[in-house]
Amino acid sequence: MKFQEELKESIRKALPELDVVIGWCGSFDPLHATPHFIYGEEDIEKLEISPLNVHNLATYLPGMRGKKVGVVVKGCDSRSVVELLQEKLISRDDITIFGFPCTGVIDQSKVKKAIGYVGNVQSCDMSDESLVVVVDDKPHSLKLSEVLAEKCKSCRYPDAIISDYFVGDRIAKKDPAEPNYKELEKFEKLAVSERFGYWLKELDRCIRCYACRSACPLCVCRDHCIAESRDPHWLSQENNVRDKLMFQVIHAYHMAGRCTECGECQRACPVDIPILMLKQKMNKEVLDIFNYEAGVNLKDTPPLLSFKMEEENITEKDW
Amino acid sequence: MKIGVFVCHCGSNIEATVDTATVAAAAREFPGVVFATDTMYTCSEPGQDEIVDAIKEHNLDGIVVASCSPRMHEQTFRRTVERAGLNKYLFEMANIREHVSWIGKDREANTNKAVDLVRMASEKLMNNQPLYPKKFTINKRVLIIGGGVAGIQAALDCADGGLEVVMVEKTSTIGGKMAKLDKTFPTVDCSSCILGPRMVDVAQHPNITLYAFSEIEEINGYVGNFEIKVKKKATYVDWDACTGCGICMEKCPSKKATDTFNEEIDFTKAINIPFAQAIPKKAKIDPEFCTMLKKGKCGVCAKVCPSGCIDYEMKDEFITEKVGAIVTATGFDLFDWTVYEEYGGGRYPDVITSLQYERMLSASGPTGGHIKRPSDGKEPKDVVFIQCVGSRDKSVGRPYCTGFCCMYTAKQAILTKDHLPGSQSYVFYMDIRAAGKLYDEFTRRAMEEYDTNYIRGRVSMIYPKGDKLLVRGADTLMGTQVEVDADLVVLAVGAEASKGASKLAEKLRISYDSYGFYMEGHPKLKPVETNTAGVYLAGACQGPKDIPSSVAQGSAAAAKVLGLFSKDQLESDPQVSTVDIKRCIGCGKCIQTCPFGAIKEIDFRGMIKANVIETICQGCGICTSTCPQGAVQLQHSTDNQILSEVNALCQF
Amino acid sequence: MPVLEGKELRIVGFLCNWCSYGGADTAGVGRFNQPTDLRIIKVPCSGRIDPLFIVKALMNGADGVLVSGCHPRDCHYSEGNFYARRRLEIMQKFLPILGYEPGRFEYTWVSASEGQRWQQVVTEFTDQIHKLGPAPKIVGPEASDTLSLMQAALK
Amino acid sequence: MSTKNLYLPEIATIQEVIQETHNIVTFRVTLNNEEAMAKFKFEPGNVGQLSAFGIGESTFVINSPPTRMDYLQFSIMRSGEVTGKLHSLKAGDQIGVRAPLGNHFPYEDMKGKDIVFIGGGIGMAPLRTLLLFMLDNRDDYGKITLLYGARSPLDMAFNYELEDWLDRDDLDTHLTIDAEFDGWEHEVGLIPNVLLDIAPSSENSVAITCGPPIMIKFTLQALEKLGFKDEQIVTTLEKRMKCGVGICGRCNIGTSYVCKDGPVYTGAQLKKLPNEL
Amino acid sequence: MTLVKYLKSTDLKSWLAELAEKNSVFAPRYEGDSVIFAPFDPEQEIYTKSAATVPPKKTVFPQSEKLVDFTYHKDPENPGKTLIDGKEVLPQGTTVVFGGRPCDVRGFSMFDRVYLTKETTDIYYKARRDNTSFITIACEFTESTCFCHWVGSSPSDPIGSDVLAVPVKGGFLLTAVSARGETLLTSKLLLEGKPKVEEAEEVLDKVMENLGKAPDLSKSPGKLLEVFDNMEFWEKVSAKCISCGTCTYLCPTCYCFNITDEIQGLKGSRIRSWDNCMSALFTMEASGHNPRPTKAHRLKNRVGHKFSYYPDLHDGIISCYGCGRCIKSCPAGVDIREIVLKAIEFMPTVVEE
Repeated sequence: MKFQEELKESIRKALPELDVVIGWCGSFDPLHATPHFIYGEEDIEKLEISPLNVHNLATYLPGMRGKKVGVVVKGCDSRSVVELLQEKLISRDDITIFGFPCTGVIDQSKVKKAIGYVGNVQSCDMSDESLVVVVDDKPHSLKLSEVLAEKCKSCRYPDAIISDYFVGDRIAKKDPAEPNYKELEKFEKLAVSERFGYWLKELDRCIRCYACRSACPLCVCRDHCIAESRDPHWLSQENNVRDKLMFQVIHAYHMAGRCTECGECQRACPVDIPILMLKQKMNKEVLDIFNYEAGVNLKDTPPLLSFKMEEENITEKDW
Repeated sequence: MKIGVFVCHCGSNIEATVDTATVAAAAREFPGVVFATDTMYTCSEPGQDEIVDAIKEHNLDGIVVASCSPRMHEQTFRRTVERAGLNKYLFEMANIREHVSWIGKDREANTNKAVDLVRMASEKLMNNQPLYPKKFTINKRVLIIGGGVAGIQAALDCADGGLEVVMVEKTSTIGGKMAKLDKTFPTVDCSSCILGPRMVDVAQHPNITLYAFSEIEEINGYVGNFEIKVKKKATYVDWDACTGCGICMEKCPSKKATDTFNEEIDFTKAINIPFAQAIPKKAKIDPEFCTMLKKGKCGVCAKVCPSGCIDYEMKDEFITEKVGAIVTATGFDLFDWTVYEEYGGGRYPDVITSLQYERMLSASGPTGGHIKRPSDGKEPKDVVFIQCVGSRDKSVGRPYCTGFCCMYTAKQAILTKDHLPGSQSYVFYMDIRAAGKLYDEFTRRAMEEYDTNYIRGRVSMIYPKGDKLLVRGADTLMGTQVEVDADLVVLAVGAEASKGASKLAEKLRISYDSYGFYMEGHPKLKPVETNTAGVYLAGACQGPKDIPSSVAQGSAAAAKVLGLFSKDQLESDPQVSTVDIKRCIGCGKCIQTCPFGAIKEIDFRGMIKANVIETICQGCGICTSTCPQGAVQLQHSTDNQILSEVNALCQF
Repeated sequence: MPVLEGKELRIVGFLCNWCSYGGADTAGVGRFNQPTDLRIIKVPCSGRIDPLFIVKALMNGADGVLVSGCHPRDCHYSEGNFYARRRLEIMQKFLPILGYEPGRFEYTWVSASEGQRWQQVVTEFTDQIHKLGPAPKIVGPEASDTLSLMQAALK
Repeated sequence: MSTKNLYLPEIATIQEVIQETHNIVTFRVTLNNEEAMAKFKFEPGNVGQLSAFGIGESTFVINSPPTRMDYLQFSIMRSGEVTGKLHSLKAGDQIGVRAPLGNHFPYEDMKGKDIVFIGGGIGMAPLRTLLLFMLDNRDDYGKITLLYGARSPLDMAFNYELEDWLDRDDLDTHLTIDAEFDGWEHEVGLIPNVLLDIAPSSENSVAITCGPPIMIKFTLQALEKLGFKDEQIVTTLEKRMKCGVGICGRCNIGTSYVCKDGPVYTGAQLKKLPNEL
Repeated sequence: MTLVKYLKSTDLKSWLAELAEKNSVFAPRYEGDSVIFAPFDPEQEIYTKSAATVPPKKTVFPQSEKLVDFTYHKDPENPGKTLIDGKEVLPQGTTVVFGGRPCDVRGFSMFDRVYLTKETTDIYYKARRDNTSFITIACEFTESTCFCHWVGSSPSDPIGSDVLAVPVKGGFLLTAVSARGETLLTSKLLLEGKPKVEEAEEVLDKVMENLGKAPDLSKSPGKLLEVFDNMEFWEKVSAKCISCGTCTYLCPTCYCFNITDEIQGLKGSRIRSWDNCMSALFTMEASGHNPRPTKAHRLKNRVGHKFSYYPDLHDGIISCYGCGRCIKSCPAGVDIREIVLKAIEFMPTVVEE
């Protein structure tokens, strides 16, 4: 990426004042990136900006309270930072934000689907339009647009909304202006029993690792999540799909009006359960009822933590 | 836990449609239940003794009574279990009367439902914990907000009872609406003759501190220990030095200042004392009209003031007062009648409000007690009174009856005749509401002795006709249309909550209705209490009231305060939220949503945690449903308690 | 004791202590006949109701959930029902995606004096749930346990 | 290989409940299966898992000695959900017992030596079993000194036998509390300080100490000052445990599983373990 | 003479259907975008190309299982008297797991040393272990996350398996590697395997070649203890860990569990469920004290357990078989190989006095 060197330069400048800067670097194969913690000069060179940088690094911030942390953010990640700041879960003074114009990240599941087997990736060359992945000596050419994460296709915030350093040229806001809930709307049209059955079938393979929650930048209960507590005792440890689904509802509700749809829950799920849809549904309703979008404005209050005496968009049942 | 279950027949009230013996038998199968029986009247003395005996005999440590609503007898049974040595929170009720036996006749379904409710109660009970109230000391000072007749009464009763009283009045004199009145019904005695001495008592009472021309800025704390921030608005006159001599007012060249005390029927000076009997009798400058303050020129008052107390640089001052209880007596204001286009919408000078008329009748008023038409200063001959302006009128959003207008209109009609023997009064009314001692007799006097023409009907239109006003209305008794050529029209304008009442309510954390009137604790049984402990109501702030009712409430509120302060320590209700410090992650969401400001951030070994101030917490539980990790739990309604009820209902 | 087979469905009510529970009492005192399906859980304030209780009830086998609190502005705690309104509304709009029909859960406001209104609310809501029929139930540990039951029911 | 079910508790009945302090109760229990009770064997220091069925299990040391088998005694300090439930139980109620588990005090190695017991708070419970065992085999041991401390007299458990211990000639008992208290006739001061005052000889001695971590830390320092070597010190460790048989994986310190290889460790053994208490 | 058979891919389902008559059969298949072991369903395609997303651990060690069912019995004469009975809930029936990989299946040998020792026998584990057979597919491809050869295993390691299936053209060469395995290879659908032996060997040789050279991990037990107290080291290597449980739940050798009770009314169960040493709750004591309070402590224990403590207790055997799932599925890209190598290379900085 053109501005990668510029970014490194900014980090080099800011690093002496910081305990650590979090960015990304290459991982176990050329098709993967991993979060990269930069403690000193020697770590800067490894930093790489690429469409493989799926991880929302804001997730690390609440756990690093008290430290001076630099964080590199994509546009969508910056919304998590805004939301965290808004909820005072991190302090603005402690964090330094590095932003860049993001053109989207790659959805590994889509790559897997397109190529079939990606166990042994030898190389991955990326251009603005396409990528060529070599697996077991066989090159596969893919259009970037085919493997772009769903959230990126309708991205409205490609540039970090908040940053101390911004490298590269800002991308003007792309259309559409409204979030894209086409898939969700399609699902909502299914019969109730189909919807009910769908979730049971999908959640059946959940292994209750709670990566969805651990990867969520706004799941700040961390060690005290009610998924595993007995006081309050919301969920049993029994092997049943009911509790697995209940947890997803708990997560979605706790995220209501706070979720920025970064999609980390679904990306982190080791068994690819499409749980983002539940959060999207919540967000869609939040937008409808409260005309509110999380993580956009530092001064906002999440709608469920506030109220109006007269709610314009709530029509109560007339008995 | 060893639970005892008592299923009450309530005579035949329950037994007629619920098989209580079956309910008791079913309860014996529930976890934890070691004893279950049905009893005739559980709340009776033998019934209660049975509970006490069973607790002792079966070593019970939890009791379920299935009977009437807990709103009826929860307190009763809590005392019963306490008598037997159990903590009173190790008790639950199942409401099988109001919610079961009285609302359906199907005995099978009712019995089945009663069993469910008992199961729910006993499952919850298994999650109950003994709770203990905390004791705390109280500051035996009381704040009275508003210096009208209700506030004055409350203040004097409290002060005479030995309490230190702080009174805050937003205008520059106490006395309120009553001070503006000429005479009072039904005795037609002079208003200021009754009120005046009471006002003086306030000023002179050693236990009363008066802050006039002041407002409540902030209220913190809780019953027994409130901390009040009072804003003393700048008067530009050093009140410690001002003697109230009135020379400044006399000499002030700015003569067009708004005279709120006289309901704007005349103007006053930019520096003024509202009226001769004002308490405190101190001058204040209205900066809107003072040329010195506006343009930096003039300075006449400073020059003439014999005690040199004018201070153009004066700023608002903030004072903190600590009190243990608060009486709000903020009174009422008049409805903005100009929304009535049919009455001219305020365009006709000779259509005035009853309160303006009151000032006109008053010997100390701007007309010196002479009735004069505002338009030309002539004495009117035909005076029309229109009732229910902004009362009992849904079309203007005021469906309620102000209650005292019928009476003062009768009084004003009588006074009109007294002042102008040749005059004729007409009263357009909807109904005469004269329920009070000597009230009905009084209205009859107005009609019979004073020849007031009472016309039952609404006025549909007023329009000018020469120098008169043509008042057209219906006489619904005669079924005819009536027209009166009036010299003066007096509108009996309804009362509404005083301006700023809702803002103050939010500071006090008390509820108010959609008209801004404060909500009492219970419409019958707690007329002067609010739902916030330590905050009481007196007078028209709770709803329109006449003088005797307001005074009665002032005394009632004072009695409540004296009662509260009769103890040296208060006990807090232990059904409050507590924070599990281990689970709390310090996100502050509970702090943000608590309506009472009862949760504060604390530092716990370097970590931010939430902490509930038990005495402020009112036990609503909003924090509990807000906390995502369940670290804040409302005692006696914890997540686990409610979940156990849900499970008891859904999983069997 | 389970619900009366064929006669009743399982309806859970969450009522605030100050208004709606009192309203239900008033209905009782007035001997206003009501269907017997509903079981009431008393909470101090509608603001205490975590909307997840509603989901928990439905997933545990309730066929309908009814929440009632004080009318807006009449909250005993001044703000509880304002928070509740937002939270309950969002959950009501959310539930259909899980496969619960709209109408399985309703919330409303009933004051302590509105016994008649309470009777009407209970009657209408019970009727509404009976029209919807039993809610889908999750049985057994595996999804297939429930899914095969659902399929059998369709046949 | 054994075919015994490691996780199936024996059902036992609480014969007696003693309220020791505001947050400690003692249960005296017998196994319902009379044969199992008759055959029940354990060593001083062994622990057991008590079940409150429906809530869960928690680990407690058997604090009655194997020489007195009328009942098994456990003392339970209220700290979490299981202990909370156990505290609500009464005589006649039933619980589950999985015992004996873990290792035990090396009392064979202590024969012929002087013994110093230093217990703080609920830490007295594991010492009690060994103390009573030694008193029941008094001739096997030299001088026995007991130092038992608690925050205040109200926090002192086993009140019903302290008088007897104080009266005995063959036991040198010292009781201490943290701060002055009306009517308290014994020592006042923190355990490590009182220990230094008593100054038991380290020669041919073993010190056995148990109590809260902070007390242990300073007691070990005091013992070092008194000349006790690591091998002469024995203590017990606490960890969150579930299976109690070294499988479930949470109570290990490096290679040592506290539930199976502990809870009793000598100072020397502790020094060899990685630092993860 | 070892029993070898040839199975045509086209006969796979029929063969599994035969096995399913007497056993419950698990086979890998796509569920959504991931491959998991599910009860054999002839309607669904079986996935055999590479390792499944989730290993077949649950077939012997379920994610959650009942240990004891207990009931409070009330004395009808005296409701105050309640008796408790607890009954063990032992698994029944036999299971055949098709399509695990050597690393998946060998994982159970790691369990055996802990669950089935001289003093302690976990009868629940034993009941499943004794009644579950594994038809394991040797790996024809290697993945970038594979490192079985680092830890003493290989793509055709037969330990723990009953039948080893090597992919050959058009099907699999099935070799019985246990007596139980031989009884599985009696179907008429299976053809003589000898002609395919050579081809199979070539496949396996090629895989080994692809894997490359393995580093020497023999020093890991000692080196990991050496860096035990170096919290800076552990904080750095654990920095990107998000403390979820993916690595442990997907690990074929992770065997830790939790025991919890659930009760409804008078009946309840004691449940054993997978637990996760990356969670703070794993070691959290009731008092609030936690011996492993940070993710650095916890990751240290996870790596330490596999590469130091376990080998120290069990003849130097590393309790990791290099399946690489913890690397591949880690949402944050934590790579256990990297940590172990760093620990081995680690040279403490000598502070000069």
